Amino acid sequence: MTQRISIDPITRLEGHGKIEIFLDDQGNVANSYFQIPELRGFERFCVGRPIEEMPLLTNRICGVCPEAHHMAASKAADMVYKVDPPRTAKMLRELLYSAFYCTDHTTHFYALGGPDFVMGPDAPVAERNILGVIHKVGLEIGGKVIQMRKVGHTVVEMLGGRKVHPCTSIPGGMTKGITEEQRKEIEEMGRWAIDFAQFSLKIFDDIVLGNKAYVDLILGDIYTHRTYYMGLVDENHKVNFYDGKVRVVDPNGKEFIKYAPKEYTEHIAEHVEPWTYLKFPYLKKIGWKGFVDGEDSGVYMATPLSRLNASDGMATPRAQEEYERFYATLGGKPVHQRLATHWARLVELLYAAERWVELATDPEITSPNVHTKPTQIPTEGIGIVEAPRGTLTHHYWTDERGIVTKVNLIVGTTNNYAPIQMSTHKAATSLIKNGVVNEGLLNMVEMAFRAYDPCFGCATHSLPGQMPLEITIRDADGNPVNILKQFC
Amino acid sequence: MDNDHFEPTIIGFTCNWCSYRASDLAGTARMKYAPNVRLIRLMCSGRLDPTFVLRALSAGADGVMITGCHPGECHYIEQNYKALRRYLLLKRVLSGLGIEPERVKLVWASAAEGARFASETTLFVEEIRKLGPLNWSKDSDQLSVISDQSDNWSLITDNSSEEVPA
Amino acid sequence: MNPKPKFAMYWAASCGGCEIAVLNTHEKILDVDANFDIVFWPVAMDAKYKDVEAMEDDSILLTLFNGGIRNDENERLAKLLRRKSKILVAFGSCACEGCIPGLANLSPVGDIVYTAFNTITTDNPNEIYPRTTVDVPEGELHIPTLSKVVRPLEQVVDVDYFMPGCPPESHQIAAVIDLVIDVIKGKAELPPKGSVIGVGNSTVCDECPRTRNVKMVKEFKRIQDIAPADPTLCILEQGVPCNGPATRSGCNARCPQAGAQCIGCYGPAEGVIDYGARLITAFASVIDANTPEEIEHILDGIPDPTGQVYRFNLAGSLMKATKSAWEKA
Amino acid sequence: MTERIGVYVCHCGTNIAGTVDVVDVANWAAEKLKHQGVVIAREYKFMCSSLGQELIEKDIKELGLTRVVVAACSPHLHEKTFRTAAKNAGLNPYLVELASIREQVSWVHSDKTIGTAKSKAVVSGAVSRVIENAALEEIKVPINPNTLVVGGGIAGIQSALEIANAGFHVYLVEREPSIGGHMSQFDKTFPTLDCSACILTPRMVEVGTHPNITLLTWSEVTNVAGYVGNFHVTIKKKARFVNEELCTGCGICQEKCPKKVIDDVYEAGLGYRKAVYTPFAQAVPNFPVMDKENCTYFIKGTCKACEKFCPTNAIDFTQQDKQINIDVGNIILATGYDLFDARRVSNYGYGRLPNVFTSIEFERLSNAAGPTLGNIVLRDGKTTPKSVGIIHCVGSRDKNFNNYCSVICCMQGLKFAHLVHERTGATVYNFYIDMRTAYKAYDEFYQRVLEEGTLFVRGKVAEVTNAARKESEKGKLIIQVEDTLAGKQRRIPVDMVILSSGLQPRADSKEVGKMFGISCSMDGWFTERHPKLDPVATMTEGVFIVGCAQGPKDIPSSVAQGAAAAARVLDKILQKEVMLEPIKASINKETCSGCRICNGLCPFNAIAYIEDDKISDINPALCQGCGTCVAACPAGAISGTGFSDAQIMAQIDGLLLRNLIAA
Repeated sequence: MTQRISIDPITRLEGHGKIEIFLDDQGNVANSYFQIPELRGFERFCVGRPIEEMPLLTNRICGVCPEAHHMAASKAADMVYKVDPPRTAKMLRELLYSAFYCTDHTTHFYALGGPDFVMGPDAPVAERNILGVIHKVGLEIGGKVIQMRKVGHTVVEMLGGRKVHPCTSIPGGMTKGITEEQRKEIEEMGRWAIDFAQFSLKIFDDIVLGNKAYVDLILGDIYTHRTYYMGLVDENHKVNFYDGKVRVVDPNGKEFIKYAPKEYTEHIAEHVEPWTYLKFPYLKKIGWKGFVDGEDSGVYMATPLSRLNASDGMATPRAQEEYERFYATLGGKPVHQRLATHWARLVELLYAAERWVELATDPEITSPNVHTKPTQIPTEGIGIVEAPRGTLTHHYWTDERGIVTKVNLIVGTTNNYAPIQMSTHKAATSLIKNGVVNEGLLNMVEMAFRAYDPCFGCATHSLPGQMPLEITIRDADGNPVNILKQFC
Repeated sequence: MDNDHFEPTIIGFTCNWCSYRASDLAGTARMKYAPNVRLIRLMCSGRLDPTFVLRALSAGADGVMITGCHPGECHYIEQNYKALRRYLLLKRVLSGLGIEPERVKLVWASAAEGARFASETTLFVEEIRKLGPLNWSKDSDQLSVISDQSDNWSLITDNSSEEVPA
Repeated sequence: MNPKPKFAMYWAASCGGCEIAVLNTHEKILDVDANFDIVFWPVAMDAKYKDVEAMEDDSILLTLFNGGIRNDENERLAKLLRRKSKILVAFGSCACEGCIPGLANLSPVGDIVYTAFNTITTDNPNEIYPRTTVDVPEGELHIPTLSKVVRPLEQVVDVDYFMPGCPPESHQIAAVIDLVIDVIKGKAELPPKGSVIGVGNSTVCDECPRTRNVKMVKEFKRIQDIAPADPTLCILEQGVPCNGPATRSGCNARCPQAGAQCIGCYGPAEGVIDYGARLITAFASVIDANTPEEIEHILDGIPDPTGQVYRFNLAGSLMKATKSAWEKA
Repeated sequence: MTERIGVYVCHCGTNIAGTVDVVDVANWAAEKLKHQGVVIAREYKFMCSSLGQELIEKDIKELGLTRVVVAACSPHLHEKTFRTAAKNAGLNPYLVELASIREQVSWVHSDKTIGTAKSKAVVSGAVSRVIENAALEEIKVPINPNTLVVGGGIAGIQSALEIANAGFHVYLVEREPSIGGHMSQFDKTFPTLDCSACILTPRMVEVGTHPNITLLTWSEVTNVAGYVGNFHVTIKKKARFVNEELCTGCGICQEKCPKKVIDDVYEAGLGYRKAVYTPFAQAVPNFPVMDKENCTYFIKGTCKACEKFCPTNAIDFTQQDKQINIDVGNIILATGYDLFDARRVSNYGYGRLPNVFTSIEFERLSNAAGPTLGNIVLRDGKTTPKSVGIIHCVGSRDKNFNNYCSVICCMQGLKFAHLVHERTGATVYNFYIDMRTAYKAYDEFYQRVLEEGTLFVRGKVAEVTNAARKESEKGKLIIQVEDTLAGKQRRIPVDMVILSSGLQPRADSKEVGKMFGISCSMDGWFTERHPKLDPVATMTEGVFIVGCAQGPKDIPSSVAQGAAAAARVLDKILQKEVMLEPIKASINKETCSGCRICNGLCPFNAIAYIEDDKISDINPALCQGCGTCVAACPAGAISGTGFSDAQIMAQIDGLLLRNLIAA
């Protein structure tokens, strides 16, 4: 008689994803399933809409990272019209995007990842959230965090027209430029962001790296998967969020492939399971081998950690230093421990802030030349950017009027669906033995989970934000014998 | 349902100055025409708000007939042109909603054209009869019974495989 | 002192932008924390569904519900929160009128699933589609049922207030929070049930600084044809179909001020029955032609009329969905 | 509050009861529409009868009805009747709705089951609607007693004199230097053949001297603002270069003026006038005008002969156009017609073949005061024609030109035939499609001309040519025609051809119509309020149309209309104020966004944009209640009384019986 364990977000009844673990007769894990129970169907209803609306409609895939969709869709739309936006337009887009990165990484580190470390893994659940952090360390950090989100969103609004779901990026460039006054303001805020990023890394040093328990936690095998790593890199193989080629390194850190956006279909495919609404992307050249890691499995990861693994460094000085320190501390590339992602995220935060100032101080940033009028007959276009939660691919086909006829979207978190499934599976198997369920299970799963910063709002364009997690352990008759809950 | 035995329900909008008088004339002249159209008198076809058409269609009408003065003969000088512009855009939106644009028809009829009003009405009823019932209200009324949807779900997956575009 | 009133915020089929918008009120969050006992808010803290179920009916003073009703579970939770909440607010465009996900109502839900699992990168030779109940070697798995059409909250439960916007502007959210806090302190009255809150009482043009003249359009254009648009002249007069004239004010005409057309996320104006109808007459009224041929030619300049006028509002419109969406499934 | 509604179903004898089970309809309404507030539903033989009306009045009083639905005939017939009844019983008349189950049902359907069912739906629609009806009050507007008459032809003259004689002031505006219009160019008028000048001149003089008439010739209306009772009119008085105060009309200036000009207007190009001229001897006013284009002084800068010889120094070369603003309460348009340009029918050869004449040319030829002193001669100015062909329907009743019948051409053709016969004894042929001699003494005139020996050929002339085929045709105009009575082709050689050309709307009638806020038919004639029952009024309160501006007609009809319009105007003046239908649009200042989409929609200029408040506003007096702006407002900020969204939406639901589902 099989015993079933539902690791189930309280959102079971909200339709926000759940994990089913089946035990065999010995009470060991027979199998586990991580299910995504919703689908909004952007691939279907974007068809029939004008291409210039894609940056506006696909925004609504995810309110956490609409900027990523706005950019990917605009870049695809540029290609649809075979139009190359003026340099200033591209810089404005990347400037907007860098500011967004700062807020997003900040939100995740402090509101979602941070609490574990700041409050300590054993702190009462109800306090392990941004408010808890503020309550504990007071506005010293809280105020800074709020300030960071504020300046970031101020820039997003200045350039994108709105704080959430920007509207200014269109086929051929931007709808408007910026004035010198705005530029000054933006530069100032950027410099503040750099300080904030360094301050955040300092906190990480003090609280995490300074504490052996945490370091062991990070390096623990339970959070280790040897997979392929994906990330967008510039011509010097430095990390870039807005543009470049997609580079994939194998579990040994060797370059496996590097492709231009338009070649993505040769390299990526998506596996389907009937028990979930979300697909499992994998490396085509290797193929789908199931939920296993190693060189022979097509499973790859796309997160801040993977971006660092897939690159040869950061394009800005301070971030480069941190990059080097990162690998020095963790024993060289590639780093397979998922929890290191939190640190990698802060390195990216610093890079984003530096890039922000770089762009804000470019003499051409205030040029009024922000749009190139499309003249070619629209056909097909692909746009790829690095969303905070993974490589984001938008692909559109249009008729000669620029009306979308077909859509393909491979969204940030989706890239990590298989790894997440694997991590949770690994956590489960290592912690459930002979029917005995270790109390630490929840905590372990939760932390494995959160490292990916899974955003299922993106995923199937269905599930928003982070997922509160609840584990229900049922006896053979399916009656709950134990319920453990945690926000994750 | 067999369309020959289907009696369409149609809402007709008339202009107070021309088409409504045309229908009066048809009456006075005892001209016989299809009984399926129920008329609403407006002061001018320019008063026709697309909301009226959408309401009628969503509330059970199978078709909507809009009538007004001939171009150039509007009693308010030129308002029937505004009706025409609206009508043409409305039809485009309707076809986007999967509604045959033929279900909404604009007919010009002057106060003197009772015969035309009668024949156009009968003609339109036949056109709608061919199209069959719209059934919008029936469908949209029963929405939120969860069990229904579960049943529907199995259908969905079946349907979808049939719907492979060639 | 008596306990703080309870506050809940929940997302159904939404993108999370509403939550971000609330977080973007920045310090205001602390006011909420100070004045409310936040009992349920998945994005920001541990949320105990069982506790919600255990609560007495009407025991939550204020629930902000965002997201549309896409599946049976969304619907169940909508009904639960309605029961538990004294004041239920349809928060954001999805809950108010279906928003962009409501465009799904343009096709049968079966097509949506089919399309998603037959994309160019999908490896699906055996035509596998998700099913609500699946047998796996170890047992049976369940996922929720997608409903035939996306529905705004109001079509599922009784709603006290509507707060439109995709997402609602943070300054409007802050204002509403202040209001509710004042109400708690007895310093203010609640608006009449059914009111649209956190909005202006006119449409976007009212807040748009661009100059407007009598409008006569000989040719409709698309934003990439005129960008960068004349920053001082009405966008619609420049030929681009701007939804501003028919869209509820309250956002400070953000998009027009940013050189883009209004796409209508704040929904219809006070008392309007069908948003799309208002736009149909708005655009038709500015067409400068009298012959069917000329008019049709000008209309060709609006390549996606249905999407143009129902972009955010389809699920909340009179027709709600396309014919095929009703018939299939 | 829930309304108390009374429903009254009329048998109209058997008109309705024959095809509709009125009893069933009444019972159905009483039962099925109870939840909507129907407290009583009766059927009665003739609701419009005094007994029927009393029935309603009694119920309103005794049952305290707040709404009334009468299911009977078309509202155009008895809406007023029942509204008045309601008013008498103290209920606001606009809370009454008529459900037309006669014109809409019983008269157009035969099956009683269907008729009864449809009647129920129609009644249900009316009940749902009447609940949403609002109590309305008619709008009172004071009337300015002055009147503007535009056009000094016989119709305009008639209107002006009628009103002036009644003691009210009239401004008569005429584009040409003199009043008189086309009639002043004629020699004789059919059918009585009395001399046109003899009957017209006294009327012209009366106008010129009338204390209640301000005559503004050589002037044009340039702008009209305001509304019934309160029109503000701007008039351009073109410079005459003759001081009207000083001029005595002695005519010396014309005598002395060295510059001869072909007179295309009055003499139809057949005669000459001077650069300074009065169009004709009996002109009113008789001050001359200076024709700037041709005056030697204006061209060369020297001459001034007129100035030198003018005994009263009335010549004033410095005169400028003047703008005159007047306020009037009513406007009569008597702008007349243009003559169809015979050149367009090229196969009739006018302009190519010298001896083809137009009707107006012939009028001048035959006029004793004309260029030939009434001698009917060929272009050479001396030869008297021995044979003359008169072609009817030139440009009329012809798909290629005008579809309509120009009404006067037949009688005109006959008149010409008579004059030719009388003055030259020539053989006269009349070529006609149909002979139309309606009205008093017209056909008698036809008979007379027949007796005079004029030859009539029934058939549309194919061609007029000078290409002779045989000796007898040499030097003649040959008329090629199919004689449809004899059923054979004919070639008839004549010396002179007269084209009885038709009438058409003024070239600028569309613009003029727009300026005065009235519409034109597809042909271009001004549209009357009702073709039968209201022929001189228009859709715009206070603007009337008379004479040929409204459509082709002869002198008697024009005069009759002139008088009719005058009577309508006097009626308004004497009422001192008019009642306007309270069906109006209004803008909610709170919700108007000032998008200005409505601004371009109102042909009556009732919508104005207020820059300061950045919103639009509607002038209720100018609003004609068409409701176009109501339907157009994207913000739903414009509402319309009488036909509100709520009323129409409710009626839709009612007609579809959704109101029953709701119950």
